[in-house]
Amino acid sequence: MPQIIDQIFVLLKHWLMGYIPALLQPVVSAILSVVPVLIAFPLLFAITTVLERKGLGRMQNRYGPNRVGPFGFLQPMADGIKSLTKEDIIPRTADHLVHLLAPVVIVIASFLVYAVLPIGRNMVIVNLNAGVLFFFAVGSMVELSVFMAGWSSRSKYSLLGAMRAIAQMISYEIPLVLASIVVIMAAGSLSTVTIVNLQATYTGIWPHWYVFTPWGLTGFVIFMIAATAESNRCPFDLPEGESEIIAGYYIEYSGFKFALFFLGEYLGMFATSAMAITLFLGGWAAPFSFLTWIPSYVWFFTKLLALIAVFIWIRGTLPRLRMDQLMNFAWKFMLPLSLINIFAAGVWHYMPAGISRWFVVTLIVALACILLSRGLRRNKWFHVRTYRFAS
Amino acid sequence: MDEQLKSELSRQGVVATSLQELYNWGRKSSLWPLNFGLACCAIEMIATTMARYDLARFGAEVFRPSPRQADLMIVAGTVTKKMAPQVVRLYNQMPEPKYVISMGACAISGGPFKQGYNVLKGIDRYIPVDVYIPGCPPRPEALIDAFLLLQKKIDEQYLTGPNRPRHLNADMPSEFVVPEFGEHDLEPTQNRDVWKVPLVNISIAGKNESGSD
Amino acid sequence: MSVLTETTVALSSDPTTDPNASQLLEVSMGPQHPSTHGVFRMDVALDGEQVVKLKPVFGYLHRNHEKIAESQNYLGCMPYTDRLDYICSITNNWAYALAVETLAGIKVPERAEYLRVITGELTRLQNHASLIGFLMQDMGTSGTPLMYAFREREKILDLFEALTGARMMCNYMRFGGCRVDAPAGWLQQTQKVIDAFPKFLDEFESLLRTNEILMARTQGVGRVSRELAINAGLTGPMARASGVNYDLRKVDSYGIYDRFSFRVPLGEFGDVYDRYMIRLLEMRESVEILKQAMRDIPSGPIMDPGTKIRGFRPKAGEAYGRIEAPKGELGFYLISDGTGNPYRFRVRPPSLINLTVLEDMCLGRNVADIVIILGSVDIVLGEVDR
Amino acid sequence: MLGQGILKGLIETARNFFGSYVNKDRLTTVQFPEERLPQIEATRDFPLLVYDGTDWQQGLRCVACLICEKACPPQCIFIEKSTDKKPDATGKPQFYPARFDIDISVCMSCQICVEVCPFDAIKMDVEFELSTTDRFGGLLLDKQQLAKSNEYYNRIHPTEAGAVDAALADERAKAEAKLRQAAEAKAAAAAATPPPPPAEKTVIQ
Amino acid sequence: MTNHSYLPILVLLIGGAGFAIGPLVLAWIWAKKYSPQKSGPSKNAVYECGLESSGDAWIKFKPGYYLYAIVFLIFDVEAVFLLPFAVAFGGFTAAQSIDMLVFLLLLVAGLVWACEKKILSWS
Amino acid sequence: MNLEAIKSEIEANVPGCQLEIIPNTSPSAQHSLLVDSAHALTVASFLRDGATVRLDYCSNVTGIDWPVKEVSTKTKVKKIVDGVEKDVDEVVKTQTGGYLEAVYHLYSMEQRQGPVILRMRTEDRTDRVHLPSFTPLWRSADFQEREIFDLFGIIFDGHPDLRRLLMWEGFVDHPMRRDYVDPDDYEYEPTAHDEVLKRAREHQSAEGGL
Repeated sequence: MPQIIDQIFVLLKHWLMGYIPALLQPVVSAILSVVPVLIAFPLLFAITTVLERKGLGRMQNRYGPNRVGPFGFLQPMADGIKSLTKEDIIPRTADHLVHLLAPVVIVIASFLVYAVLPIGRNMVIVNLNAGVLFFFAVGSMVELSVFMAGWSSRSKYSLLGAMRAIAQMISYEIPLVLASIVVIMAAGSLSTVTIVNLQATYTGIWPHWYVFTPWGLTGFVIFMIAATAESNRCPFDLPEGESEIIAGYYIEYSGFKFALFFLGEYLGMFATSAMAITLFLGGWAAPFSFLTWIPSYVWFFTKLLALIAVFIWIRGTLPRLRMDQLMNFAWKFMLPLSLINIFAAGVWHYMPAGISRWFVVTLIVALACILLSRGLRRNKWFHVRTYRFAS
Repeated sequence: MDEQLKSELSRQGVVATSLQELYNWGRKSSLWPLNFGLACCAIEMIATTMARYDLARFGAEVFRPSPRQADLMIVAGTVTKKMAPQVVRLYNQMPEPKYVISMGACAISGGPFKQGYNVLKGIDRYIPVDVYIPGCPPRPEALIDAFLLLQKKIDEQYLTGPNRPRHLNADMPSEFVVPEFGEHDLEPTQNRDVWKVPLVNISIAGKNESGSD
Repeated sequence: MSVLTETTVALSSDPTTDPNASQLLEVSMGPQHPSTHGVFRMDVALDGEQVVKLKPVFGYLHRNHEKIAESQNYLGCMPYTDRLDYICSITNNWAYALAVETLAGIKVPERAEYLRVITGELTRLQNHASLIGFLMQDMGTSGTPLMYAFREREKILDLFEALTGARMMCNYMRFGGCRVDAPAGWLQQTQKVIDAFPKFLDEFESLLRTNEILMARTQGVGRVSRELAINAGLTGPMARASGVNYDLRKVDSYGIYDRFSFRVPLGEFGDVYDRYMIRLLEMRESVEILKQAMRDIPSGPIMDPGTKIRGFRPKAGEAYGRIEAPKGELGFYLISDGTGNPYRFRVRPPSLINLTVLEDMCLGRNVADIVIILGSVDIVLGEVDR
Repeated sequence: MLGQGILKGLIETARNFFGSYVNKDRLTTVQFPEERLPQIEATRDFPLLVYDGTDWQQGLRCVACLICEKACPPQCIFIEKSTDKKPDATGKPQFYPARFDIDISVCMSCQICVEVCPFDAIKMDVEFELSTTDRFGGLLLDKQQLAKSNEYYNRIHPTEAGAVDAALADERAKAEAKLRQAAEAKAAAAAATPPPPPAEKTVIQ
Repeated sequence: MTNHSYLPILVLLIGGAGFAIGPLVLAWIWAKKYSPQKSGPSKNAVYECGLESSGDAWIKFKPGYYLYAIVFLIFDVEAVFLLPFAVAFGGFTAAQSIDMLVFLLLLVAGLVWACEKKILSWS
Repeated sequence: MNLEAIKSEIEANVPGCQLEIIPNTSPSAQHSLLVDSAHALTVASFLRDGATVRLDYCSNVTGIDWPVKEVSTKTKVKKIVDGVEKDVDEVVKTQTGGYLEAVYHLYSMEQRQGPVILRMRTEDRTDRVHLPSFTPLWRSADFQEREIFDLFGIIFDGHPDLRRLLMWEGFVDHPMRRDYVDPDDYEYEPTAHDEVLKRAREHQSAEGGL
């Protein structure tokens, strides 16, 4: 029975496909696998915006939206209607075509990456054998659209935002890719499905998630930090840094175009989180072998929501970094650390299983962390000060 | 034939009303204010969004710093003559539909500073204001009250017909004259299309000559 | 004149001669900008993100305070002072009352002095708390520290409302005392708030004091040397962060401040972090003062019986009275010509004069820095432009 | 260690997040308009005119002395003094305001009018829900809108109103005593000489 | 892999585009039918904190930003080279892995060089 | 260190300067020192750097407008009228004011003393009145002098950046002068009296009456 529930969507699709003429089968099959994604993730976007506002509210000792609809859950709908009926302003001097294309591109790019993300057992739109590569390749289109938006608006603040965005996003692209290489080394495949399948096995009750190795943990942390930066979330929200450059690259966007940017951003956040889950947290696999009766997609979305909660939590706490610190952090900490992490993963591979390789690899990674963080602090004052009092 | 047409019409009417309701509901439930404070009242405006009063409950905590994404301009504080062109320009740059709450005595009429040489006697000289909140500064509750009043006002607007609001009517302006700095005062000193002073008031004051002594 | 050397920024190449050099982006920050604390404006020229030119532009909230005061009587000026630095109205009242008292030689009764100290220090607490919240907001936190600060501020505002009737514009002090005595139970309520306040400070410190991002953002940013601080007339936490030991509560001992034991924290580097920390430490000292004042407050009258409120006409002459407002030295310079209205009413606004060094602090830094530097100066536009 | 301070901050926000479900101190929102904070007694918003008794026109304490109009810093009070006199609560004939307007779009709630009023006629109201869409009609309060009964005043500022009532009663008692004395004296005088025709002004109703 | 395994991606592309363009079209229809667009000189001017914008935003921007792009290009290409290596890593001999380590070291050398050249220090 | 001592010290160190102590009769007894504008800068720099005074901190800079005020005093004078000596009432009209003033409040942070109040007076009240700027000595005077330039119209020579501070560029008047006439915007004054009523009336008649 659990298997049937687990595979209910797959079975449903197969059953439907039986009624479709063979000629149309590929197309209908494609549509049938795409449509759920097109429904589920925008829906998740809507729910997340409410949850984020409510969660932030709770962190700040208040309720958050609770009037619009039951418990405020119709808030995104109201926002949507309002955006839809809002006047659309394009600055006179702007590049009209690029200005129009930018939000479209960001949404398309954000949706495309879901093609390779396994949402549950046997539930992936397409199992590419270069899935991870596809993910990163398509994912970088987001940067393009952000730059298009900032540049085409021809406002000074949006230009600054675009410049910040492009510098930031390309800098964090590299640690993002390098952090995932360790997993690929261990799995020996670029296919996301294979990677998850490898992790969905158990020793006793414990799963084989890559996050439970020293290099996996390091890789996961690097990946998550880079993912935060890629999706322009706090504390890396410089491109839209409200207190500095007002609204950054989308300063001139109104109406639904602005909503599309929001949608694209959140979809990007979900996608990178989903990728982190796929690579390090066992994808749709249950955390303990005795919990496998819970459907795989439930696990996937649980993990996804948990990661989003962390994003929100961080947003509720931290101040923003400055541009130079951000770049230094990327190039002088994250990048070397991820290179060392690849080396550590190699060492792990060649050492015999046992406590000794745990010790050695942990040592390598920890040492690298400490040395690199020291390097970051080197020419700064950066200390908790004590103060004197006038007599 | 007649019956048919009638039912057809009423059906369309139902559709139109529910569309209007949905439209009004969407607009009133998602009023994003412009992140824009001028003076004292701005602090109370901030206090309204803070934990004790929590404007977010109405879905209005999304203070957008850019006018392009804002629906509501809360003119919170004294509008000086040096600032007035900027306020009007910001209002102009907001997309329709847009609303203005004039918060506090200064924004309504210049308030205690109205006799100052650099103080504009009310922002409604240049832009149309939807709701006025008296007070110096108004309590946060008063702002929420005004917010509810604005929601009520939006809820009562028609989607079509001659009574439809300004933003749905192609003949009504959506941007207003931005005053310019003159040698002594702003030029023009008020927008006569927006600001219609009742004639009676100065003549009332005229009666007072003997009494004021 | 060594302190006057302006900070110059070394451009990588001279944009006027080098055709390959990058062009400067001339941006105006403000008057409507999320972090200019009102309607302040800075005309900024940017090379990339580096600030190579910065000119502050004032006057967007110039409400003709001084001119209006000339046509008001001495009592009528009092509510206007509330609106100078609209976050701390009570200290403004105090400074003005002190100036008039100096001008007319009025003595203030004991209990009124204590009430002044209590309300004044509460004002300092709520000002510093909200300033730190705003500073964090400028630094990009999504409201949490500001919310916590305002949570505490509301408690203090409740006290103000119970005492004076208004949350922000208290209009509490009169020359020769205070307007009303504390109502029944007010002192107990205040004691509760004071006792709970250190808990909030602890929470605040654990939220952000040792935060690495905060330290990296603020340390070494916006430095002001001790000499420049004195020469540019910086006062308040701004000056003390630069190591200038100048606290009017100690220097002038106005009111009854010589009765309390408290310390004046001094910074060493004069950067944003120091200013932030000095304010945190000052809040702890304020709590100490409040505890002592609550312990010692006597009963008695709250108004000098010899002072007329209506038809108050001081003798011709002039007086300069100043106090240590939360933002620095707030002074009132009054000239009386013997009539019921002040002949000249001048406010010495700490915020405006603390901004003198803005340009020195900001040149060569980048956009993100100037926002927090401005935040750390703690300006209120009502006072800057008046 | 890098990240220690960040973790501390994260723990603090988490504490507040979870605390908001159990601790009232960590969820300080008062859900206006359904929930309201208890009225603070000293609260002031805009002025009101106190009247004694039930008829607002009869009982107004204001005698149109114009002191508040003069003292009002932003000059938002407008009074037109009556030409005739009406007896006040103590029966003494007084001028009354033929017109008493307060422009609350200018008023800055400074309470100076209250302080200077020698007749305890003008006091501060606590009503703040005055937002309106009508700028010229809604914000200029006239005599009728401003007049509030002494009971209402006692309800919103009990302590202050109690003191005022006591003082007024005292004054009234004194006035009555004086009146009685005068009446007695008059009676004594009347016993001696025939009464003169009553003056027009002393006729009560 | 058959050809039509890329078909779902195409469908997703169309679907995504529809998701983006659909509402925009809807909004356009709404604007046509009910809420007329009203453009104007002040409304369609570039926003700059409420002031009239002076000067152009499309200027010769600071080259520092582009340097990052170039460095990125180098590293990204190398990172792409690392991907096939990573896939094949399970079957590598120690000697091959050491070759790869040399490649990694080259990357590190490049990074160190860029650091030394101060390309990566933001001004 | 009282004002007399400072005065004599200055006179000893700055030759040729004309100083005058302006007494303050109010209970505050903050007397001030009137400096002639020709020597003001030297005096000020002595006050800042002189070892005994060290007024390193300039707190407040104020402009004051003193328009011409006629005070007529009646005195009885013996005069020979028609050859006879008589007591005649003579009205002596003394003019005071007619100048703008800049006042500096100086303190010493080092020696914790003050205030020492310096005053400077302009020649007249025209649009082009000059005073030396103290901004090169005390940076804190920077914005305050600009403000005085803006609102009172005193031109401070030697100020590095003398522009309007509060009013916009292109504004022609100096609004803090006592004879400034503010712009006519008295359209709606429902509670006007006194001065405001007069202005509203004037506006009404200018509009052609309502």
